[in-house]
Amino acid sequence: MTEVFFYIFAATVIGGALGVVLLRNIVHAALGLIGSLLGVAGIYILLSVEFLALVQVLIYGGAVMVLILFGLMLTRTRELKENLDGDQKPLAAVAALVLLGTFIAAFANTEWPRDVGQITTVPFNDIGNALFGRWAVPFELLSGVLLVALVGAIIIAMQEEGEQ
Amino acid sequence: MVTEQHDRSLEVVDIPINMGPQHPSTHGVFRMVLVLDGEVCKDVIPHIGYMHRGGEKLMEAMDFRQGIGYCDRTEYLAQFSAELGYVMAVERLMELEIPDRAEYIRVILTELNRLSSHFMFMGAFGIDAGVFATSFTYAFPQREYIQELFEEVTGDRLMYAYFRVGGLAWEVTDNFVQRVHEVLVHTRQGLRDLDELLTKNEIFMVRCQGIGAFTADQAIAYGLSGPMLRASGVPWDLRKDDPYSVYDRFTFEIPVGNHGDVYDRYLVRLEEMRQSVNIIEQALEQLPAEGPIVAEKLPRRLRTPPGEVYSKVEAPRGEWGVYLVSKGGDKPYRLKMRSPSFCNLSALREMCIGQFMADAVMILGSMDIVLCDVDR
Amino acid sequence: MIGILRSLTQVVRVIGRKPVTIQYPEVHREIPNRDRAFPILLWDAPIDEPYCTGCHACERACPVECMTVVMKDNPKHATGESKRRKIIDEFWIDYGRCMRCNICVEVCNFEAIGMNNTWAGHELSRYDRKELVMDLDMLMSQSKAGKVDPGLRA
Amino acid sequence: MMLLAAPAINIDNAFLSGILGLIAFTLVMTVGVMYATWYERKIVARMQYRLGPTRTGPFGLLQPIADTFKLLTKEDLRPATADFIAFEAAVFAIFIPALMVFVAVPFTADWYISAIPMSLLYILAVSGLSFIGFLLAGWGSDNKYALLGGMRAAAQLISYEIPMILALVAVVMVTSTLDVYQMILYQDTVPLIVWQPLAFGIFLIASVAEVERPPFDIPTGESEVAGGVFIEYSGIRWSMFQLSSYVNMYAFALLGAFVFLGGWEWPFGTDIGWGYQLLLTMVKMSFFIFFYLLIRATVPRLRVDQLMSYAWKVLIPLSLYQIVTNGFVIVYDLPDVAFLLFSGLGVAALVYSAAFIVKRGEPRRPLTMVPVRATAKAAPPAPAVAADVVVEGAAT
Repeated sequence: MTEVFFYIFAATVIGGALGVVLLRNIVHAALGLIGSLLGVAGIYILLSVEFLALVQVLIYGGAVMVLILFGLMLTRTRELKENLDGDQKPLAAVAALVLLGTFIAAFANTEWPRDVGQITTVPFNDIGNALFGRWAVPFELLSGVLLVALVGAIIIAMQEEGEQ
Repeated sequence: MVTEQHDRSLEVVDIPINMGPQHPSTHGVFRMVLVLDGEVCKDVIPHIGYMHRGGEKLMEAMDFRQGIGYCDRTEYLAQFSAELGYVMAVERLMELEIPDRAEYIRVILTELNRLSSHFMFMGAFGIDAGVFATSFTYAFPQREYIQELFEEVTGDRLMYAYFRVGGLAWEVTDNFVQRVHEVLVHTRQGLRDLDELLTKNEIFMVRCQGIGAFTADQAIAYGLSGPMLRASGVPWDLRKDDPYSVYDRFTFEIPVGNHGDVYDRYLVRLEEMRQSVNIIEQALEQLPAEGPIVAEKLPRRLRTPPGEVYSKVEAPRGEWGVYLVSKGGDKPYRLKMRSPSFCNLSALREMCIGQFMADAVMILGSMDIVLCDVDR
Repeated sequence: MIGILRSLTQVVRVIGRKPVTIQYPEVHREIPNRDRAFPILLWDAPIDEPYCTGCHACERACPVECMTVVMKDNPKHATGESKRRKIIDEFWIDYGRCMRCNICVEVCNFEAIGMNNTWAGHELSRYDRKELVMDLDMLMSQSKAGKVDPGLRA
Repeated sequence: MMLLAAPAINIDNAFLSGILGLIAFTLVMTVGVMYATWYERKIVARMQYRLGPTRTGPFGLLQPIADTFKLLTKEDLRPATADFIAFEAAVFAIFIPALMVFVAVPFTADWYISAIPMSLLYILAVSGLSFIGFLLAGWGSDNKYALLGGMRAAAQLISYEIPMILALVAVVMVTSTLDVYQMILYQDTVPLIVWQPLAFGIFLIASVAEVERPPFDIPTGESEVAGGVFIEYSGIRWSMFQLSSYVNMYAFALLGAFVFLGGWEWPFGTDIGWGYQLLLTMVKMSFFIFFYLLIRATVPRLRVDQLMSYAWKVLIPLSLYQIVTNGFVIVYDLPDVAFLLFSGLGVAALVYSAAFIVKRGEPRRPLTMVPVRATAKAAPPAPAVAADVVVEGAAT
């Protein structure tokens, strides 16, 4: 039964990802992205990391997607008729191939845990303790960076308003 | 494969939104095009004329009695004021002397009409502000009592055709004074209800205050009148400054706003209703118990001498004026109505620019327009 | 917050009050005697004929020209039963046009037309506006049956 | 694994019981929502001097069924220029998350669809997904009112999710669990509304905004955007929107009843039967529902910028204050009363904030009254008429 769900989620992830790349309508592509992200959340659940799954839904499915959709819908995407491919297509293909090769190499060289059937669950409390205990300094640094970004965004937005 | 070069800079587009003629908050078949930058109005283009029936021209083809019915239909929320303005114009041309009793009944009914019209405003304005019809249902039952009184007296709920040249169409009912007192009990309750519901409500205040503010100079420049003008701080009321009928026999107060915004217009109307109750009570005390209700020596067929006259009354929405030119005979040669709704509406664009879309709705609501009156 | 609480108490207080709803089709509000719905013709019961002589006064006075009047010689005048020399032959009122201004009643010299002050005068919805053009029988039927007592005359 | 109908039937298969529970639940919820509309119409009518539905059946009890049939048989319109996928998907994108929330809700001590260890997080995560539907509906309808409404809805949902989550985080700090079930058990003696009144207040306000009911109904504001995102929807699709909005209302009312009012635990404990527990849950839930109805009938709609500034300038700082003070109390191991003390101070600030948002610019001056004196002589007075008329039905 679990396998069936795994394949369903996997198909959702891959199908959504393909949709992002292939669909012409940019909002439909964003919808594909949502499907893909939610599929990932489903796979997390199958791996018994509910916390990660829920956070995935909350952050990616919720907050990040809203920004993307907002941006896409408020710009006049439907009138965007021109071809999005440039004349750098061959270069892009080369880059993509290199990336793919790197991924495959990394995949092959990683030492995976032997027993796939056994899932080691990480208690939610441990994550919290690690985040605020051992990794407290990087965590705070990161939030400082985010705060700076936030303030910067506000300043830019205020400037634009003032110019008008 | 090279695509055409296009401008990479972000192009900001304003959204024109068509509001009306079937939008729930345009108070009839009014249409405006809002040019929105996000939620803020950059421009407002009002479109009127959906209700235009050529009322003025129609009335030129009718004798003076027939025209009264069209006054009702033009200002269908303040019918008695409209009738009074028209009837007074003809009376001035004919130099008629109106009996006291008729004048008092006219004042009582006109002030009751002001109450019913302002009740309508209170209800609709609450809906514009987003109260789920509660203000409406507080105002309307009380308005209904007034309507019932009108129906008992005139025979019709809306199109009274009761004020006639020279007086009134017929005598009031026997228990008229008592009935008015009964109605006033309900009116006071309605005023209390609405006052409690809206006036001090913080959300209502924050929605109204500072919105669509006009200074006294602006208001005069735009030719505003009535509560709109008084809210801007100009103590101009025709009942005080150019007393007609028997208004110079009453003591009352005229509320004048100090900020000129939507909230002041609401407060002015609320206070005006209290003053109307006050005037009605005084009029009921002074009302002669008996006496004629129609001027003496009134010919059966009304004919005016040639001449022109402008008569104006303080209608609930402002100055309702009738300009009448007669070349003799039983029909007006030219008739022009100065309708308060139309003149007040002209300030809409100026008030709305720079405000939020939701505020534009509130501003339009605070004008309390009657579309039939605007288009005629 | 105090203002909002005042609003809330006001609303809660109203729950205890009596609703004003009238359950219309079952309960008819009492309409005053002066109520004017639409003009109808009155029936002179003792002589068993309409009061209307077809003099065209109302037709001329009507602001919206909703009336059409045709008169004829009164057959009962010849037999001496009636004093009316002329009598109404055909009478149409387009209720869809009538603006209920009461002028026709005021100009009538014979008190032959009156405003309907019963609920029947208000409940006139039709599927076709042509059906709103009332002919003599329809205008007369209520008065003939003695159901109308027009209250207001001027 | 518990089943929705656990007291009655026992099914071992987790998937089967889950699916059965969901199906049963959807049906129950649909009927429940139908009668929520009836209840709402009746109550709001009485607040407005009206009677509400009376025609269909006794007290208009069949009105929801009549409405349902009307909506189901209505012509289902889609604008020709609407985006097919977005327009159709939007309905489900709102409907499914609304119902999915109930998977983790423990109606009684042993009556729930699935025991999720982090059920609070699950409820918040899933209910937060509905904005996608609003955005899609707004954009896909190809209508400017809908677009405006969709943007307002998304912005509002995102903004009010933050104070809501922060307020619940404060509660989580007190109970030190993310499981709604455990939180209910925590309140066996004192409900959390006593220790955390500020968090409760913030939750109450934010939940009104999350279910988009007045005064926070600006995405669908009838007098402004004339229905907002729902403007192009009709028939079954429109009724699905309405259904999910009411289901959301139920969800937040239940969440509030569980997290702040002690759910089925307080004050009788878990020993009473599941029937009483269910009743207790319903009673507590209906407090919230009544509150929603009451303010719907009373309060005007906020403007969109005021809505945003209320969330960001008032609710979020206050919820952060609640978290910080809770941290103090927990770290320094102060007695529980300290929770109440700090939180109560916050509530005072919250009450004051309503007056705070009003303040703009110069202070208000009251109306100036210009007196008018009678100049002419009055007519001879009329004979005295009883002025103190008592009218039936006019309250004092």
